[in-house]
Amino acid sequence: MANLNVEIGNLKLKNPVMTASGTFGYGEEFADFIDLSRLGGILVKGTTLHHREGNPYPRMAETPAGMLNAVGLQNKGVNYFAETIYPRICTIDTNIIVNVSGSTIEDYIATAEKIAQLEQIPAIELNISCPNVKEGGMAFGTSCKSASTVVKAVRKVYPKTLIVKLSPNVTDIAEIAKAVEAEGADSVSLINTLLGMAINVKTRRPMLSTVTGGLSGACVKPVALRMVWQTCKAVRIPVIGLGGIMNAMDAIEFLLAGATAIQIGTANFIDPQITIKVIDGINAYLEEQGCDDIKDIIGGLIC
Amino acid sequence: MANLNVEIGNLKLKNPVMTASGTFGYGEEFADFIDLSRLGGILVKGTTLHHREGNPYPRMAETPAGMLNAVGLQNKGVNYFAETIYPRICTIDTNIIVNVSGSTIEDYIATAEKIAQLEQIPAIELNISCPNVKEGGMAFGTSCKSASTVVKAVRKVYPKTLIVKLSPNVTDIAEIAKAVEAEGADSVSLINTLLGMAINVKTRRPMLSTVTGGLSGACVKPVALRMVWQTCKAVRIPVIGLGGIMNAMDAIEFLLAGATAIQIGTANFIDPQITIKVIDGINAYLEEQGCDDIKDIIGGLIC
Amino acid sequence: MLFAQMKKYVLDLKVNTKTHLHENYVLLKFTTQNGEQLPDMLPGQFVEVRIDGSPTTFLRRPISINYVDKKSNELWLLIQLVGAGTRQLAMAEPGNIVNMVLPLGNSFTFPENKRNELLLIGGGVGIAPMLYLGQTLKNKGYTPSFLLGARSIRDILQLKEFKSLGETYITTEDGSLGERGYVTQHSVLQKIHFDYIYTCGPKPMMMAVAKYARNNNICCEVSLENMMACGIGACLCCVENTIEGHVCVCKEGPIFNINKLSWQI
Amino acid sequence: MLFAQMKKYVLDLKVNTKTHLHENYVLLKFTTQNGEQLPDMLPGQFVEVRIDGSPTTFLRRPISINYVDKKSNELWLLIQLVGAGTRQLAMAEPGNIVNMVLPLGNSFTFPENKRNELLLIGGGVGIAPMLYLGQTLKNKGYTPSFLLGARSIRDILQLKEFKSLGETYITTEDGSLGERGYVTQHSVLQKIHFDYIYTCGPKPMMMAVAKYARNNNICCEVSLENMMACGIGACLCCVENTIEGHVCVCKEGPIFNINKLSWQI
Ligand SMILES: Cc1cc2nc3c(=O)[nH]c(=O)nc-3n(C[C@H](O)[C@H](O)[C@H](O)COP(=O)(O)OP(=O)(O)OC[C@H]3O[C@@H](n4cnc5c(N)ncnc54)[C@H](O)[C@@H]3O)c2cc1C
Ligand SMILES: Cc1cc2nc3c(=O)[nH]c(=O)nc-3n(C[C@H](O)[C@H](O)[C@H](O)COP(=O)(O)OP(=O)(O)OC[C@H]3O[C@@H](n4cnc5c(N)ncnc54)[C@H](O)[C@@H]3O)c2cc1C
Ligand SMILES: Cc1cc2nc3c(=O)[nH]c(=O)nc-3n(C[C@H](O)[C@H](O)[C@H](O)COP(=O)(O)O)c2cc1C
Ligand SMILES: Cc1cc2nc3c(=O)[nH]c(=O)nc-3n(C[C@H](O)[C@H](O)[C@H](O)COP(=O)(O)O)c2cc1C
Ligand code: FES
Ligand code: FES
Repeated sequence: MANLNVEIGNLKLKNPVMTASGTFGYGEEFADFIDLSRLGGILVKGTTLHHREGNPYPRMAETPAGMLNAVGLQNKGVNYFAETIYPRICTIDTNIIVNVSGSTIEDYIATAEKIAQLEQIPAIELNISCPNVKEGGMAFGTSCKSASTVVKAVRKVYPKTLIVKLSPNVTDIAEIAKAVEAEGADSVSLINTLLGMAINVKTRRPMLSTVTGGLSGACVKPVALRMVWQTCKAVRIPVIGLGGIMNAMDAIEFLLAGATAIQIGTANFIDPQITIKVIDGINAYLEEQGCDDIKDIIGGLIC
Repeated sequence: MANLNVEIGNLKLKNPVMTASGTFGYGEEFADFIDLSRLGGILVKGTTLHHREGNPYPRMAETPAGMLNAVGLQNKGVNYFAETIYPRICTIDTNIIVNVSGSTIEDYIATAEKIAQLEQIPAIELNISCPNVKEGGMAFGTSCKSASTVVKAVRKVYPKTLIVKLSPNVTDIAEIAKAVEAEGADSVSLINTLLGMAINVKTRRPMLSTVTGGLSGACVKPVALRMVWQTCKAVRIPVIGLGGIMNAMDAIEFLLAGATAIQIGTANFIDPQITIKVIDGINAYLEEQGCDDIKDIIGGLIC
Repeated sequence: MLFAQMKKYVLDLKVNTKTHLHENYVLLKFTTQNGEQLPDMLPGQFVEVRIDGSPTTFLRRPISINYVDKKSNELWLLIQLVGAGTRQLAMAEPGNIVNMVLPLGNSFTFPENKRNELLLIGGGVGIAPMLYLGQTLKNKGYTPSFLLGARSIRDILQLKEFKSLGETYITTEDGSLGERGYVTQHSVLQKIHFDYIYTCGPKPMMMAVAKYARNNNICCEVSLENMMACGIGACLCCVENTIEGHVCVCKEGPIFNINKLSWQI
Repeated sequence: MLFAQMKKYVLDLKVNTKTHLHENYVLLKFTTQNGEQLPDMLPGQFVEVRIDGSPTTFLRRPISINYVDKKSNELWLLIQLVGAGTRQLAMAEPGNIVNMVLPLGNSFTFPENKRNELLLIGGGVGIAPMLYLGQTLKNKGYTPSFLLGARSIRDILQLKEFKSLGETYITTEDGSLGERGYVTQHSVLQKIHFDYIYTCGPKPMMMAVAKYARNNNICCEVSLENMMACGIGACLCCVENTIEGHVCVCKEGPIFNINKLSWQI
């Protein structure tokens, strides 16, 4: 068994495999299928200051090797999370990280402050890239200036590990990564969903109630991997790679490109046990390649 | 048989189905498979002022529901095109449109001027979005300012229909479309390829000699469709939609989103007769829907 | 509404038999590979099937539990061929392995009074969950009746099985079997006062049934469909608007009491 | 090098027979659906096969023409199972339809002098085009010899067919058949002076053969592989570096005279 430990800021992961926010519920939903304590971390659902009903139905459409979603940050708000969900999940022996979303800087700050008080939550992932809500944060993630502003504000009130989740719907993602690094982010995670769309030609209506939605799944992997590679070259903080990881080989591509850890999203829907298979697959690859430490392959792309 | 005629500037197309540059050679390669004169138009290979060898091998990798390419504008230069290829293809009874690429504004101007002299070429498609060449134009396509500059310069020397092909690797494609519209472009076509990457985990090397390359095929359709829809709302000139069109229903989605015409690229590799099937499929759809003119569905999305 | 907190499994099940009931419907009977007992499943629950070999099918497909035969240790799925995924699934042959996540969702609830008159209304492929529900009700000592609706006689499926479980009424749109018309027009609704109605079928049909039930003060549960990605309440893609806000059809449903829904009926 | 300007077709061919030559190799024999004559094809040409039913296979797969049996109107493809695409193709059963674009690429050229000593060297699945080439040469009045190389006796395929066409020499890496070692180490190369060598196989093998040929002033043609998207010269994805610059393996190849290549040998 190779050493799979990695670090993201002060965060210690037993292995680089985490689950992506919005695709793994609060972890509990998968407890019947896998031993959650084997995961490097669980990114729980996007959490906002106040309760949100999310977008109207329909919220999902299948696309070639992927899917569009327009959930729109449905959640019961940070207080409900802290009071009802947190006590239930805080005993899971892995890193539980809260994905924090907002429509205003004040929202982000207030939510982050609340989460900071939860002892068993070692990190937040600041979602400045949700494409499914009018003021859902994507606007923050599409310019260096607004990304800096929100990260700076949250950094002041949030002392633990601060991960910033970047939007791929930009001309130069590495620039934005540099901007948030400069404001004290401990890590960046990328990519959130690509903005996409689908039409039902019979009804001539959009497949999603919001017309456009977020594209995820295997189809986005080439774009995600490219962005992770570009970002890893641009920043010194650890990068968490995600987008279209469907199996261990996909995960290894992200690690070779320089990601310190990875997240698995849509693949959980197709195989609820995929996270464990990816952990085992990474280990098998390391043994095959004669490596005894995951760090031997992180950033190991030869080019 | 419904009326399928559409117009792009002064260009009259017998139907909205064209082939995408770089995926259909000079048309001749497909003459054994289909009647080329049935096409609305043929966009020939990216043509530059001087001969280009393109990128080293390997230039292609398969991805989920798509492919990456890094051809890098291999072509024999505009003079060779004018002297050797043009005479061979100018008799095909369809619109032959040259995709013009360059690394400098001067290159674009010189190439456009040469093509302007070829009587049977009614239009050019200005490629300011090739991701596979260091100075291959993508830089021009990623900011409003540089896009305006090159379009303005070419507009001065090119009196016929000027189509500008936009890059999807930007934060706001509609802004760029508006900028080139303001400089006198007759139409915009989108999308060119998304910048992507793939790694061979066994060798730990990139799958492409250039590390990153252009993603095309079914996987990009949701992103392409979204960008076409956004652009159609932003400009008044006709929009040509492409990216991942694999069948008639895909094409109709683009038309409903507002595209006046569409192009088929990667799908030609999988089915060399796909263009004809798409034309027939659009016609069948119109009949099913009780429309006798393609214009009844262009922009017909209900939302 | 009972929220079934049952353990879920990812299982590779083997096709035992396949029957083409009709060119558009296939009945697949599955069993475990090594003779282990199938997990407990409740009527109204569904499974998420992985479709291998269909290039255009990315996500799993939700399919209702049509029947669980405890004796032969079989799970039955009744599949209507609508798109690439269901067509590919229908190509499975005896011996083939199909991967499923199961059992998912809540289930139908049962009245306290075993003497209640119960009507199970199925339309089209919506009859699927009614068979297992009918059998379960009968096992528990209830007396279910069935009302099946379809376009024509050819689309009335598993009639023999339904008849063996209780009185079975039929409507077809073309009158080729039973009474002509829609289920809500069947004369039995005038003759018998039902205390409970369970229904599954096309949404317009279920809405008509729900309206009838509401107008006649009948307790009514419907089985809803929705576009699903995860099937286990993790992604929040499959919401229905209820009086309690957006809830997931895959987890808090697919069975809903009509009083909970915000349907305009 | 002859550039074959032959008409190309998109055809739905029917699997006539399938033979598992070995767990990793399948021989598929195809014919037309309605008895029409197969188009003319030349040795060295290939087909682009569409793979249906493999979710991970997006593009067609290039496969050499192994043999064309004019009498039975059959096209043979010899397939090595390497990834999802070839594995899916190998699951085709007699009667199944497979879509192909053919014939593609140029072909091997023939020496003027029919008395020339010709050696056809195939390594692994690279023997595939050698069978049709051997038959064609024999039909034209040449006397081809064959040198087949593989890891072990199990990997030597279609030996009977080769033997029926000419003298056949063998090397295996483990010595389980023929001489132990690589093809370029076979003793026949010391004994007979060949005028022409045709070769197809793994690149290191072809480079070794090319080097031997160059050192001994033997005319040599190799069949190259490359990642292909279109297979018809339209996309420029499949280039090989030659003394004339980048040329497409799918159109100006796959057969190249070694003097045209810029191999460092
Ligand atoms: C709880 C539940 C139980 C069901 N039970 C049955 C059953 O017992 N028998 C049966 O034949 N069908 C059942 N369905 C419907 C079945 O899931 C769809 O017919 C199937 O997903 C279509 O897939 P396809 O690939 O064949 O068609 P596609 O071409 O993918 O789609 C055809 C239509 O099917 C629907 N659909 C597609 N994907 C999904 C999805 N992931 N979730 C929900 N709907 C989708 C859409 O309305 C779409 O327009 C059930 C659906 C749900 C939600
Ligand atoms: C001109 C030519 C003739 C060939 N003749 C034969 C033959 O007669 N029999 C035979 O078994 N194989 C032949 N091959 C090789 C065959 O094309 C590959 O083995 C096949 O494409 C692999 O597909 P896959 O999906 O099974 O594997 P994948 O998992 O997709 O890939 C495995 C490896 O196959 C290669 N490959 C994949 N896709 C392509 C592609 N589109 N073009 C070229 N190479 C690719 C790559 O090196 C890749 O690493 C030939 C290739 C070429 C170019
Ligand atoms: C249904 C769904 C809901 C999502 N919700 C969130 C969310 O609340 N917050 C967030 O940052 N990302 C969210 N995402 C994005 C994922 O976390 C991830 O960035 C994206 O799906 C790409 O990874 P994948 O291809 O592995 O799924 C969601 C994705 C899906 C599919
Ligand atoms: C092999 C290949 C070569 C291409 N070459 C060019 C080119 O020379 N000029 C250009 O503007 N676009 C080029 N493109 C982009 C296509 O024209 C098209 O914009 C893109 O592939 C998206 O469409 P599709 O998904 O239908 O292929 C190329 C694409 C491919 C796959
Ligand atoms: S399908 Fe994911 S929550 Fe219902
Ligand atoms: S594969 Fe397209 S040019 Fe050779």
